[in-house]
Amino acid sequence: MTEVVATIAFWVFAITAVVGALGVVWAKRVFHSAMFLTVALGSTAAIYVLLSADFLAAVQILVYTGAVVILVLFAIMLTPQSVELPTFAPGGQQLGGVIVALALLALMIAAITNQPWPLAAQPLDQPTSFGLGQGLLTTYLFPFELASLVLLVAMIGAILLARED
Amino acid sequence: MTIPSFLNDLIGQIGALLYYLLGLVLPAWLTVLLVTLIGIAVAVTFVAVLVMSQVWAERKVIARIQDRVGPNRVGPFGILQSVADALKLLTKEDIVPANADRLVFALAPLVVLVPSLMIFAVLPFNWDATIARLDVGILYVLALATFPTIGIVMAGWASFNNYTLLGGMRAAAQLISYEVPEVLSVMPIVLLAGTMSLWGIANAQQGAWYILAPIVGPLAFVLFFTAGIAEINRSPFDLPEAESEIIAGFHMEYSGMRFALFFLAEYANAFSVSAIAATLFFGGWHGWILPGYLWFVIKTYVLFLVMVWARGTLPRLRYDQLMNLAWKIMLPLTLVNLLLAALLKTSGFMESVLSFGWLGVLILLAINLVVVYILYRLYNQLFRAVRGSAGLPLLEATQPATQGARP
Amino acid sequence: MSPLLPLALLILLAPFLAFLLNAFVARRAWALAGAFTIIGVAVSFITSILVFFQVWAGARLDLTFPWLTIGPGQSRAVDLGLRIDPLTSVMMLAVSGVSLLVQIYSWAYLHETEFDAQGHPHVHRDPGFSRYYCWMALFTFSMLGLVLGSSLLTLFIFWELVGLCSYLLIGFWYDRGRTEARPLVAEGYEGQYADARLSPPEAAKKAFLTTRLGDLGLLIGILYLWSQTGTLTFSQLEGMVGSMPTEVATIAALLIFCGAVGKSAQFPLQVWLPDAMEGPTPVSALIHAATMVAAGVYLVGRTFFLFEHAPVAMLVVALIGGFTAFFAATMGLVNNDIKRVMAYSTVSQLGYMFLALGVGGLGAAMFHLFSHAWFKALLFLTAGSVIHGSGTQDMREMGGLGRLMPWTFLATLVAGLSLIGIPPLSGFWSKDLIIGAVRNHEPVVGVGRLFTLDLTVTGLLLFFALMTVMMTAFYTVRLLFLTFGGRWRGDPHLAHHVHEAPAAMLWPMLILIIPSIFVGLWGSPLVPVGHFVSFVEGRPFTEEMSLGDIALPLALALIGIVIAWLMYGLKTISPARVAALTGPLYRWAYNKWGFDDLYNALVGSVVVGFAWVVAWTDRVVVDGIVNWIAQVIVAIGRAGRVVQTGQVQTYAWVVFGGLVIVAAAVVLPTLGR
Amino acid sequence: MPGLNQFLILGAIIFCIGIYGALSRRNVVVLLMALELMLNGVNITLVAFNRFLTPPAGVSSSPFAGQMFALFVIAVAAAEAALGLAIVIAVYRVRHTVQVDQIDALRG
Repeated sequence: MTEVVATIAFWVFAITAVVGALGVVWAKRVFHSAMFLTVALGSTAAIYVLLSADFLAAVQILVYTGAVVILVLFAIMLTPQSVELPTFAPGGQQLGGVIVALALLALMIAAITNQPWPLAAQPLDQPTSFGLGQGLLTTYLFPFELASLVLLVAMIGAILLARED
Repeated sequence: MTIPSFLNDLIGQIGALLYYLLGLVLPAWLTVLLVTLIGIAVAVTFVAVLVMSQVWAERKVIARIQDRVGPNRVGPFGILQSVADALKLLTKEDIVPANADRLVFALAPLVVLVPSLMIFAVLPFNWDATIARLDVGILYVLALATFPTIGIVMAGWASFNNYTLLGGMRAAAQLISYEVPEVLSVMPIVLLAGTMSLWGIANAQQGAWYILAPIVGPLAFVLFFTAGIAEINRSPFDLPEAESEIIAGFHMEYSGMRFALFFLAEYANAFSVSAIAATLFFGGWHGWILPGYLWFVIKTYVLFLVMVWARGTLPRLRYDQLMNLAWKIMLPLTLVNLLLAALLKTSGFMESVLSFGWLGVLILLAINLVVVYILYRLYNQLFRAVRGSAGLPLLEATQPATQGARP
Repeated sequence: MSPLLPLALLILLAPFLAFLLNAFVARRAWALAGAFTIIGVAVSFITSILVFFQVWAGARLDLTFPWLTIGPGQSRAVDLGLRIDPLTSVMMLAVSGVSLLVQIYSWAYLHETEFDAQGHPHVHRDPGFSRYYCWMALFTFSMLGLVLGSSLLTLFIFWELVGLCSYLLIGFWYDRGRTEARPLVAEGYEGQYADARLSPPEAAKKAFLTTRLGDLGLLIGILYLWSQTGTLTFSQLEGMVGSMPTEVATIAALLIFCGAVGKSAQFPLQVWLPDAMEGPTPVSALIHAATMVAAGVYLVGRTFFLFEHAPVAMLVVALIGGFTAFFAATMGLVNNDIKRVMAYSTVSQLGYMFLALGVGGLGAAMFHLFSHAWFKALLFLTAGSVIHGSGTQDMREMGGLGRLMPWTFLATLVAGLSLIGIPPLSGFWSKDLIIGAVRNHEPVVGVGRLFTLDLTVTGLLLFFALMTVMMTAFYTVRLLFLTFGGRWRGDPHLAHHVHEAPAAMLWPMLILIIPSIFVGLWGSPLVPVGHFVSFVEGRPFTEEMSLGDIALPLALALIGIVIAWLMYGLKTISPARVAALTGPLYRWAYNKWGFDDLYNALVGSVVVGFAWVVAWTDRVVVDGIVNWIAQVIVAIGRAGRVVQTGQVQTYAWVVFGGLVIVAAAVVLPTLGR
Repeated sequence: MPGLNQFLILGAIIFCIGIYGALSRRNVVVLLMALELMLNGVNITLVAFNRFLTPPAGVSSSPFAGQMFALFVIAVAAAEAALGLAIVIAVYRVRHTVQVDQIDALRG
C-alpha cells in the first residue's frame, strides 16, 4: 500500500521536478525562472524523502529555497534590465546546446541501463541524521572542516565583491 | 491522571474510531485517502478557528494596552468579531492590478500559507497526538519557515508596485538575516535533547524544561523567540509592512480572499512559532493534572500573548538597527550559546542536579534567575557606557545615524 | 668524547659569535663592534693556550661525522669534522695570538690623524670601523676552522672563507681609486716617481681571482682524491696512503699543491700578494703575512703523508719553493714601497717553507711558519705605524724616523734582525733548521758532475736557500736604513707631524717583540724541553749542528748587511750607479720579472679574445634561437586568439562537447555487454 | 516502488536540462540557476546510489557516504551561488548589464 503511495509520489514529484527544470530554462522572464527553480528544488527535496534521506531533504529546502533562491531573487531585483534584451542565445548556439545535452543524456541513460549495479539486499531505510552526524565528525571530519572553510571564504569574498565603493 | 484516558488521547481516539468505521465499508487505500483528507480538513479548520481566536485575543489585549475597549459588539466580548471580519473578507471583490504578473500574483498567498500549515504536521500536541513524529522535525520546521519569504517576494514583485517591491526585498533581506540566528539558537536544545524530532525534544523534558538549563536555556529562548518574531514579520520587526514607510508593504495590492490568506498565514505562523518555543523550552505537553494537549495549547497561548505584548509596547526598529541586531548581536550570542550548551552537555551538570528531583529543578531555577539578574545589570552598565562614550545606543548602527539606513 | 671538543667548539664559536653580533647588532655601535671582536678573539686565544697544554700533555681530538652519504647503499661518506693535534695546536696559538694583537692594534690604526692647512691634527674614525671588525672576526673564525678541520672538505670550506675575507679586507677601502704615479718630493731622489698602485677593489679582485686559480686545482685534487679513496678525512687518508699507487698520490699531491701555490703566493701565482698591500696594514700583517698565506704551507704539511709518498711531487714543491724564495727576494731588493718589500720578503720566506717541505723537513717548515708568523706580523705592524706616522709609504720619502719614533724603530730592528736570521733571534733557529734539512736531503735527481761542483738538485736548492739568505739580509737592512736612518727626506712641512704611534698600536708591537726573540729557542738545541720538530712530527728529533751549518748562512747574511750598509748607510756606493751598471737586470727585477705584464698580455689577448668569441656566439646564435622561438610562439598566439571569443558559453559548449566525447569513449564500448 | 534506474535517469535528465540552460540562456543569473540544476541532478544520483547500492568493503565506514557527498555538494553550491551572484552584481555595477554575451572583455 505504501508502495503504491511511494510510486505515485515518485512520478508526481519526478514530473514536477523535470517540469520545473524545463521551466527554469524556458521561462521568458528571469523571475519566473527563479520560481520554477524553486519548484524543481522543492520536488527534488521530496525525491530525497522518497529516498529516505529526510535530513538531506530538510537541508535541501533550508539551503536552496531558504538561501539560494532568495539570493537569486535579490540579484534579479538588484539588476534591472533597462531595455528588453533577447533572453535566448542565437539559434545556432541553441542548437548546439540541445545537441550536447541530448547526446550526453542518451549516453548517460545507455550507461545507466547497461550497468550491472551491485544492488543492496534491501534498500537502506534508517534514520539518517544520527549516521550523518556520526560520519561528519569522524570519517568525514576533514571534508567537513574544509567545507566550513570554503563557506567562510565564500562569505568574505561575496562581501568584498558586492560592497559598494 | 485524574481525567479519563480517552480525553487524554482525544485526537488519536477520534482518528482510530473514524478509521475503524470507514474500514467497515470501504477498501483500505480509499479509507486511508479519506482519513487523510479528513485529517487535513480538520487541521485547516482547526487552524482557521485558532487564528480567529488569536486575532480576537490580540485585538483585545492591544486595546487594553492602549487603554481602549477593543471589539465588543459582535457576540459576547466581541468574540465573533473575527468571524465577521472573515466573512467580510471572503465576500469582498478580488482586485488584481492591471499589469501585475497574474500567475505569480495568484500563487504568492498560497506559497505563504501552505508551508505554515504544513508545520502543524509535526507539532507535538501530546505524547500520542503528534501527526508525524518526523526524525528531523525541527529542521523540517525551519526549512518550511523559509518558504513564506519566497511567497512574500513573489507578492511584492508580482504586484508591480514600488512599495510592494520594497516590502518584498525588505522581507527577503530580513528573513535571510534572521534565519541564521534562528537555526543556531535552536541547536543548543537539539544538543541537549540529542534528537531533532520535536516529539523527542518534548519527551526529553520529562525532568525539567530546557528553559531551566543554566544560562543556555533562557538565552536560547530569548534568541529564538526574537528571531522567530522577526521571521514572521511581526512588530517590532514588521518592516516589510511598515505602514508609516511603505504603506502596507508587500501585500498592499492584495484584497479580499487573497489578503485573508496572507492574514491567516501570518497568525498561523505566530501560533506555530509560539508552539515551537513552547515545545523546545517549556516542555511541550508536560504538566500536571490537565491533559497534555491542554498544557501545550496554554503554553502556546501564553507565548503568543507575549508576542502581542511586545507588539503593544515596542517601537519598530530602523532598518540598520534590524541588520545590526541580527548580525552583530544575535549571531555571536548564538555561537557563544552553542559553546555553552556543549560545555553543559559534556559536564553532565544538569543530570547531576536533576537527580535531586524537584529540589534540583528549584536549584536550576535559582541559578537562572541569578544569572539573568546579573546579565541585566551588566547590560545596563554597558548600555550607559556606550551611550556615554560613543553617544550611540547599543542597538544602533556603528556609523552615525545621519547616514541613515541602507536598504 | 674527548675533553678537547668543548674547547675546540669554544675556540671556533667565540669569534663567530663576535662576527654575528657585529654583522647584525653592532652595525652602528663602532666601539661595541671592536669590543666584540677583541673579546671573542681573546677568548679563543686563551682557549688555544689551554688546548696547547693539553695537547702537550698528550690529548688529541679527531672527530668526524658524515655530512652526506651517497653512492650505492650509502657506501661512501663525505665527512666533516674537527681535529686537534700538535700541528693544529701550534697553528691555533699563532693564529689567535697574532690576531688578538692585530685587533688591538687596528683600533688605533683605524683612527686616522689628518692635518689641516694650519697643521692641526684632526682624528677621524674610519667609517668602516664596525665593518672592519666584523670581517676580522669572520676571518679569525675561518682561519681557526681551517686549522681545526679534520677533513679536506672542512679545510676547503674554511679555505674559501678565508679567501673571501681576504678579498673583503683588501678591498676594505673600496671607495679609494688608483694611486697614480707621482713625482717624489724627497731630496736625493728628485725626478723619480712613486709607483702607480692599483685601487683597493682592483687589488682585491686580482687577489681573489689569482688565488681562485690555485683553489680550482685544490678542489679538483679533493674530488680526485675522494674518487680514488672514498674518504677525505686526514686520518683515514693517512691510513690508506700506504696502499695508494704512487702516480695517484703524485697527481693528488700536485693538485693540492696548486691550492697551496695560489694561497701562499708561490711562483707562478705570486703576483697578487704585493698588490694585496692596498688593504689596511693590520690586515696585511694578519692575513697576508702571518696566517692566511701560511695556510698553503699548513695544507701541504697537513697532507704531508701524501707528499712523502710521491717523490716527484716533493721535488716540484722543493723546486718551486726554492725558486720563489730566490726570485721574490730579488724583487724585494729593488722595490721602494715599504709594504711591498715586506710582501716580497713574505713570499720569499713562504718559498723557504715550501723548500723545507720539499726536502722532507716538515717540522722545519712548520717551525719557520710559526716563528715567521710572529716576527713578520711585527714587521708589518711597525710598517703600519711608520706609514701612520709619516703619511707616506715610499721609503725614499722617509728617513730619520729612528729618532722620531724610537719604539717603532726598536721593534722593526728586532723583527728585521730576526728575519735576517741573526742569532739568537727566532728567525735564526728556524732558518737554520731549514738549511740543515736542505743539506741533509739526499739528491733524487742527479745531473752528474761538472768540474767539482756537485750539480744535483740539492745543490741547486742549497744555492737558492743561501742566496736568499743574503738577499734577505740586504733588503732588510736597506729598509731599515732608508726608513729610520739618515734624516727626514720627505716633504719638510710634514716633518714635524711625524709622530710615534699611539699606545694601542705601540703595545702590541712591544708584546710581539717577545715571541720574535724567544720563540726560536723552542726549535733550538738549547732548550731541554721537547723539541718543536719532535713535537710536531711526533718522532724523536735530534739536530746535529755543525759549525758550517751556522757559519755559512751567517757569513752570507753579514755580507748582505755590509753591502746594504755601504750603499745606504755610509753611501760609499751610490745605489743609482749600481742600478745603472746592472741596468737590464735592475729593471727586470724592478718590473717584477715582467710577470704582471705577461699575465696582462695573456688575459688581454687570449682570454678577451675567447670571451669575444663566446659573446658573439651568445648574441647571435643563442639569442637568435631564443628570439626565433619567441617569435614562433607569438605567431601561434596570434593564430590562436581567434578562438578566444570571450563568450563564456562558447567555452562551456566546448567543455561539455569534450565531456560528451569522453563519455562516449567510456560508455559505448561497454554497451555490448 | 521505483528502482535505482528511475532515480538515476531523473538525475540525468535534470542534469542535461541544466546543461542546456547553461548553454542557451543569456542572463547570467539564469546561467547560475542552470548550474544549480546540474548540481541537483548530481545530488539525486548520489543519494540514489546511497540508498540502493552497498559500498564496496573498505571504501567507506559510514553507510551514508552518498548522502555525505550530497551534503558537501549542497554546501559548495551555496558558496558558489553566493559568490556568483556577488560577481554578477559587481559586474552589473560596472557594465550595467547581466547579458553574458556582452561581458566579453576577454575576447582575444
